[in-house]
Amino acid sequence: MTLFEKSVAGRSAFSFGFEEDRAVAERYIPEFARAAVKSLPQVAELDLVRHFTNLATMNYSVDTGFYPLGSCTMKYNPKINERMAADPRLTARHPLDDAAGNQGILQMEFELKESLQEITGMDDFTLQPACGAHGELTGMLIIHAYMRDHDAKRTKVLIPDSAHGTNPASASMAGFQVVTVPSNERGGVDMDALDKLMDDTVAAIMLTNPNTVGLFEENITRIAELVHARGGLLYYDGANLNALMGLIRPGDLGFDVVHLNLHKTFATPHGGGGPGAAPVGVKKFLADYLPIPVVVCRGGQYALDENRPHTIGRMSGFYGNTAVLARAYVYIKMMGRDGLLATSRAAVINANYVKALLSPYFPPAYDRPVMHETVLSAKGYDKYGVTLLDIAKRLMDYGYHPPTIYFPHFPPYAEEVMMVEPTESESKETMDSFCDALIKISQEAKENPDLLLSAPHDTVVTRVNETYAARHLITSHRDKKGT
Amino acid sequence: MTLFEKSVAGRSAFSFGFEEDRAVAERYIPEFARAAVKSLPQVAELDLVRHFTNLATMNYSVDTGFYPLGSCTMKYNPKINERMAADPRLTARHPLDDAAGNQGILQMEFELKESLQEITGMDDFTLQPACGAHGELTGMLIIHAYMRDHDAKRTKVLIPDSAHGTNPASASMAGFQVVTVPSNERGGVDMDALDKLMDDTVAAIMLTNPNTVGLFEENITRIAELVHARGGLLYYDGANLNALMGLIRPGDLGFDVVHLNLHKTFATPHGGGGPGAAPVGVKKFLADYLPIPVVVCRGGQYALDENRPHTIGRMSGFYGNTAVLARAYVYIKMMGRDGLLATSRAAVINANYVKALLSPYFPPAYDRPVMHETVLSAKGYDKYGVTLLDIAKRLMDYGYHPPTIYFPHFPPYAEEVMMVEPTESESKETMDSFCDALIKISQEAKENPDLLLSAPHDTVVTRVNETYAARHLITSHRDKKGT
Amino acid sequence: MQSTGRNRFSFIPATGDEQQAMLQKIGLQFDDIVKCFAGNSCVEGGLDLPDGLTEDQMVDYWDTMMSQNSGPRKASLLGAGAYMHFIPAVVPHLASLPGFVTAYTPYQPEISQGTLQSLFEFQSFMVELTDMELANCSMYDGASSTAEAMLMAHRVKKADRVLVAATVNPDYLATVRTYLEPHGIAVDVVKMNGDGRVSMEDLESKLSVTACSAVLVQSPNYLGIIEDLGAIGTIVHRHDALFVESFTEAMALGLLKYGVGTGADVVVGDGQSLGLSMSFGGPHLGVFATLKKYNRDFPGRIVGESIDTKGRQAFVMTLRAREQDIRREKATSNICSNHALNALTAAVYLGSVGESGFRALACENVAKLQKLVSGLEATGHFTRVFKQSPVFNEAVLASSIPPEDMRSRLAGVPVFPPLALARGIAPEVQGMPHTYLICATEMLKDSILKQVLGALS
Amino acid sequence: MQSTGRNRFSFIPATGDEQQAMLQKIGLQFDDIVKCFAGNSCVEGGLDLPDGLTEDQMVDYWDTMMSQNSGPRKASLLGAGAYMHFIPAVVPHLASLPGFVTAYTPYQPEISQGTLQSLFEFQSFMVELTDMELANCSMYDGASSTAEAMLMAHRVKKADRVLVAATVNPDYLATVRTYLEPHGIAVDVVKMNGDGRVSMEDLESKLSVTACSAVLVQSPNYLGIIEDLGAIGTIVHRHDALFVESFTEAMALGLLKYGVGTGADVVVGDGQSLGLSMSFGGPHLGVFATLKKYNRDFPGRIVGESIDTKGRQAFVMTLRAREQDIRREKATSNICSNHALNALTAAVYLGSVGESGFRALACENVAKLQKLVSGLEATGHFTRVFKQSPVFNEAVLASSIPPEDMRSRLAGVPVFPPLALARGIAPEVQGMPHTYLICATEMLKDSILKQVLGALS
Repeated sequence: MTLFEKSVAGRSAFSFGFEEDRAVAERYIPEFARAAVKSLPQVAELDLVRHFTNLATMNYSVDTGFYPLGSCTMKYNPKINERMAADPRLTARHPLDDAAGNQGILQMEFELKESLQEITGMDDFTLQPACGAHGELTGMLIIHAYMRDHDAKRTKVLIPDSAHGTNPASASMAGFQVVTVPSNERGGVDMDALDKLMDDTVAAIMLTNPNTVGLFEENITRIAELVHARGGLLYYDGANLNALMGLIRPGDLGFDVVHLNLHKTFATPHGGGGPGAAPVGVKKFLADYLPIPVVVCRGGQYALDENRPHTIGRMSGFYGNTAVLARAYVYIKMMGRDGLLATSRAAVINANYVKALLSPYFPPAYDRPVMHETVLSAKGYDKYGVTLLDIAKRLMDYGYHPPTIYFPHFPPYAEEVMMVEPTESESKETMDSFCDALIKISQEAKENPDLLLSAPHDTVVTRVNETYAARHLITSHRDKKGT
Repeated sequence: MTLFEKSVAGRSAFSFGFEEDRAVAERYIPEFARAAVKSLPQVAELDLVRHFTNLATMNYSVDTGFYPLGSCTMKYNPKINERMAADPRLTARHPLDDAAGNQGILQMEFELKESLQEITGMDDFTLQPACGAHGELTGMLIIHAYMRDHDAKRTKVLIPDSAHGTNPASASMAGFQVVTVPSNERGGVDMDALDKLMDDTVAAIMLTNPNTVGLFEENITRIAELVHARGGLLYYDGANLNALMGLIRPGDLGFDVVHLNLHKTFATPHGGGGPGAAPVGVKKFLADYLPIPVVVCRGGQYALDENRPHTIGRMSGFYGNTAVLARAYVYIKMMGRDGLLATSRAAVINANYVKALLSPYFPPAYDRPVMHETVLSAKGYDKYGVTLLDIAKRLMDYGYHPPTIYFPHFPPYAEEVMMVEPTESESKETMDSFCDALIKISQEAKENPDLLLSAPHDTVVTRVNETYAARHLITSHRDKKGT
Repeated sequence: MQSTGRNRFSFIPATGDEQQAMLQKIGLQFDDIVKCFAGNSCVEGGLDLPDGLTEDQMVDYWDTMMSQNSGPRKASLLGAGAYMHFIPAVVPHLASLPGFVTAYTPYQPEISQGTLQSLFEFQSFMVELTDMELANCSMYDGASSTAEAMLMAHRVKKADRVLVAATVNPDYLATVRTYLEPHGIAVDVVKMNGDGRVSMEDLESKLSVTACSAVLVQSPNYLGIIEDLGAIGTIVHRHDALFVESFTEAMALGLLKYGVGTGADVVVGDGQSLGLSMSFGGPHLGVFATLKKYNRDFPGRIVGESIDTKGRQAFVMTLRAREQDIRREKATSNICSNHALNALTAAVYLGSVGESGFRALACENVAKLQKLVSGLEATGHFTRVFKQSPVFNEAVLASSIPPEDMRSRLAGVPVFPPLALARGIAPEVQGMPHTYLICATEMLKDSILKQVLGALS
Repeated sequence: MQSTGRNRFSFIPATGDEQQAMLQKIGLQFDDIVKCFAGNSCVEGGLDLPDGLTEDQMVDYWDTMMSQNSGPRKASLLGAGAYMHFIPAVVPHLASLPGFVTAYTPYQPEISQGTLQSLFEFQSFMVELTDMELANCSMYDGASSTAEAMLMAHRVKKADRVLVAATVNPDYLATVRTYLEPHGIAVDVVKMNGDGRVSMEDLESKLSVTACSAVLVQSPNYLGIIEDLGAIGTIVHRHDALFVESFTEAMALGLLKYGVGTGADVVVGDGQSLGLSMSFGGPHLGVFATLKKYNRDFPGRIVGESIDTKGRQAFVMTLRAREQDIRREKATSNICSNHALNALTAAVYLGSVGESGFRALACENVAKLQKLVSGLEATGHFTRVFKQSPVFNEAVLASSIPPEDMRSRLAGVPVFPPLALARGIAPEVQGMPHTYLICATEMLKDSILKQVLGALS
């Protein structure tokens, strides 16, 4: 039951020291005042608390269980980050107040920028983008602006078929024409295809590395040389940076632009779908194009620099998701140089361990060591009449969130693959139990496929009818009322 | 699985900027240092978070559901109270620091004391007792000390048979001999019995009013006159004050000592069994006996007065549960005069409403209007082979905490009674649904008693074997290990 | 390659022994795994970052750093896109429950009903408040959702030109330009009238030149003034463009008309005022509401009501075919993660203040600004510009006090000083060369107002 | 009798209409119900209390009031029963989950496993740390649990006399006296030696006079000094009394010997140091641990492991027959509500710092005090009293600086000044007439220590 349906006229969960002053609207806003919004719910404070507290318990979450979501990096969100980010000296600051009054926040942002530069090997950063896709758009707009100034005929962007959907969408939104590059039989970029496609109309190639199958791009050096030699730029999608910290830096590999998902690699919470934050780093020759403002330090004073004539402009109203940046900042400060390396090391070991445990039941497409995640196939199970979706849903009954399924989309992964990413946060016992559950389910598939087909059983709702939702399109209380 | 069983050697959920300095113990504490405590659990931070977050979801709580617990007053705990009580200007203050540095806290305590005086009609208060039973002990010690000084032969205390068990236990702990006063057929004190028992060896009578059946003591004025006339004092157990605020004041009724359960009437959270707080109020002639220190205001400065020669002494190390007092203070400030009256009004209406709905199925022992709670009988259900316990357990399957059952113990309530207290926090819908559930269960009792006998079914564990627990007496991890 | 980071043990459960055991199961050493990928390109000598801090060290470091910010403020004369409102304790309490905070995007509806239902409720609130038919479950902030609205209009209407009122928040305008620039869509600005509102004449005339995909108007506009959206909507529709209504101050939704009744095709804005702290500008909350006829065109995610296999009410993300993970470069937007937790927060806030509270708050904001303006005018150092135009909780005042003075005079008052407007935004009033955009909300209690007026007299 | 309180609607859901409907169902008017009980004794004119404050007004009022306290402190030289330690963020986060905070006492185990299991874990921690066999699931604080221990000893041994070391915290002693006084139990004090520890000779001699139920010794004692519990235990048992070991500083449990190995019958103390804030003295946490042979005698509640009807592990309150709700005046104590949430907090804290962390913290406390004492002695204004006696994190220093000076010198340093001891508690050291009980914990970082020493040089 929604909050709207729990409404009883006359109730209220909050009172202010004033009542509605009807005369105000009549006196000051004679003709523009709307009628009262009669349809907002009216509930007492306890009703409100119970409503949302019970909703919260209906969610799976990192704090209650394991999310083996490939490419999503659902790691632990340290509680100290939340405490720091709730500091009123940050939350209660107005973004347009004098820089002199915000030196603490600006210092934090500047130090974060410097850390990200060091971690990625890039020369400058904007902290403004609100999430990964926003970061991609920012990065692609920078490349677009650069090419407009230097080589305007470059209007295409190359994107591997293994890429996350945001890559082509972002490139397209930045005004580029998207050209898909096929993968080779080892899961990397097909070099011959690249050679053919990489001409003087191509502005850049967008790569995720390790790619979305958890494999490092073996030919990255050759790709970088080829693209650069033919006048293109390299864009690095940082979705999978969790595997690389302290090991490899995208900047050193030849990437010109990177975006990072702070809510993946740097432990800020996902919040059921944001807010995230996705700083974008660039090599020096692109720094002038960064969106304004940019945090700078001049003579020991921190400031927001808006005077950047080549800037692509603004990506949002203010300077980015400061409270999210703060969490990532605290995480990086606490991990330090060795901690970040230990993180990637543990993430890689964990992924290979899960792969080793599950391979006999769900074979990997390529038998190579993976980095921070592994793609496994459930193709053989169709003979029992069950799909990967059924296996995934059944995992919920065992208390696990399913892995990422049916992604990536390219051959040989086009069907029935799951992508498992344990992250460094998970203990050996958790991984062991999770793998045990999957192995048990693989048995159940043979012996009692109905158990999978009707799964999940132990959740607050069973499988939800997506067609019904699309057909009826009830997306608000007003739709329900039919008014 | 307990945290101890989740331990893996070498893990840690927290690091300090120092390691164990073994030399320290050897150098400064050569002979008194124990061996390392090898058996504490070692877990990572995420393991710790998941462990306790999942435990929290295994609890029923006010924020997730309705607690119709008679006599316990499980009302809503406003979130603003928690915010105020978490203020570091309170939580981080050392109790022994100069009063000059604690004027804010002392002002809060002084204002709370004044409010409680006004609400109860008493002349002075101590805020020190840590919970109801501690308050009772404090109050009885005050009476004990007073009688020692004035009439030392008075060594008995009269307590109605309907009283909560803490009353006799506290009186006994305060050095009194307990004499039980029977109830009359209307649920009140048997006046004839009282007349017989009230002699010059009796120091006081302890009363809860409204009493534990939710009934107001009709003869309270006569009782007060009788007890006072024969040299005794009246003690008021404030467990049920929630019914009376703004309506009746125990001080006006003739009570000499009262204790209040701030975690009942004044909305501080129960915390799964404390901490609570139970200020004790007295009439002027007993004020010198209050435990030290007492918060006072002299010349606009707040202070803790320890110089009180007649004091019973100290009831605890410092001054009481300040952070709990703060929550009650905020509650009283926000409710104000009219809000407190509205609270008792709503509590009384709600209890009578529930009584009206349930009476046809679970008859009340006396058909009188009740105050804030109602006692109902499930006696007739034994013919279906089910007990009140079974009905109570079955309520859990409907999503409700059972009411208080098998209490009070005195006839005609000796068996199969439940005490329902909705409090003012609950909405009409919640009460309606709860009563519907009980009515459905009364049907189930007839049609399918096994459903009740095996209840609850939908909880994380089914009925727990109390005999097993008492026989095996495993009360720590060490017992489990058998070491 | 042995790690020694002090904190690794808090956030990384695996001990050295366990990692050895796992590597044994894998059948490789860690260096072998790395070599498979990285060859010899490992970061030479490790990252040049300091050692990790322990939690207690972190708290000290943070505390020292944050104490460099100026002290706490009880109210703000500064608005211009970020507003200081009272946040009931219940709002952060509920919005910080771990089940909400640490959950993933609700792709698996069976174990995500908490997020899904709360987003459905957020959408319901937005539909009611904007008076539109369909609201998505959030965008990043007001500026970027405004930009997305213009892109949507372009997808629908295809004309490579849009009009933006000169009275729109300049940072919103800048964001719109950034988003539209690579598509070659011209952004023309419609002039402001002497009353601080968009010029109907200029709008009519600019619409008549060539086709436009959209007209963007903000109300209250950057100068705090309420635009006549209904009248503008009529003109826009006459010229077959989409009418995009934008707002920076969501509190205005409680009192002003938006949406269907004023001819809007899209209503976009920033929801920060709905229970979110300003947080130095983010994360805020993008609101995006539109008409059902655009249900294949709008950006962002949306939750729909459905049923499970047992016929029980259940919520699920719907209209997914528009999205990037399915349509890739042909998606309606690249948006993936949005600001779900902030949408939840807004839903809790609106549930808390309720129908009458939200209306009362809106009225109080209007009244507080009027009180502030009268008080300032009474000092003789201020006079309202655009005197005849209705305002919500912000207004432009001319003043004899220069910005540096303004700041120093208010130094002892716990308020953020008002925004000094650049020359040219508002007409100069004789004898008062400085102009300020001044904001008042319910936070400006009488005691603080008195201090403000005292400092500026 | 119509209520008009502004806030009633937030915390009281029923509207006037609903209450009318309910009264109709009841068949009475509210005034009729009240008359049934109260007759005409209703409070004339209502309570003399101010009108209720709204939440925003409350926040302002609170803020003004609390700003009368002095500023934040980063460390404390003040101990004496309340200690300032670092609290990891995870501790309050978990301990404030609504499932713990707003739950009732776990009488219904099927829906209270969260509280029950966490209390079982708390008991397990206490058993390990005190090295005893049985720990209850909390008392109120150190002083009252110490008093309850003495009452228990009296129940067991029946002798109407107990001995308390002169070195016990005077507030604990006062509490013991309050609890024992009505029972006519004599409380005799055992003298202190010149080394600041309890006198074995006086103990032996006082035990020899008449039978005693218990001997109470605290370690570290009020002067911060570690008592020789093992040696005392031997003496106590020779005279057939119960040996009650008490502590005020739970951090010492990580490094010092208590319990079975030192002959304890009961170990009691205050657990505030285990992740709880000082909160101006409460709520703290009473620890009570004893031997299994007293399992019918000890006060307070205890959780045991059991099984449910399906044989699954389940926890439940056990040994309930001792308690007040069953035995009434014959109960082992009147204790009902205890400090369950604080016991949970302590369990989270100990789970967080872990085995090695807790030990390291204890060592750091010892080391920090030594560093502080050396530093103070080096100023020439301080000298340690009881130099030869081992201390944990508190020590007595004689000083030439009078208390008023001490306070004013430290005014600019963010620490609580040390406790000035009353004359006679410690011997005077020539030329240094003032004595202080000075505490150092891990919070006294080097930078603050430097400031302290600078201010006192």
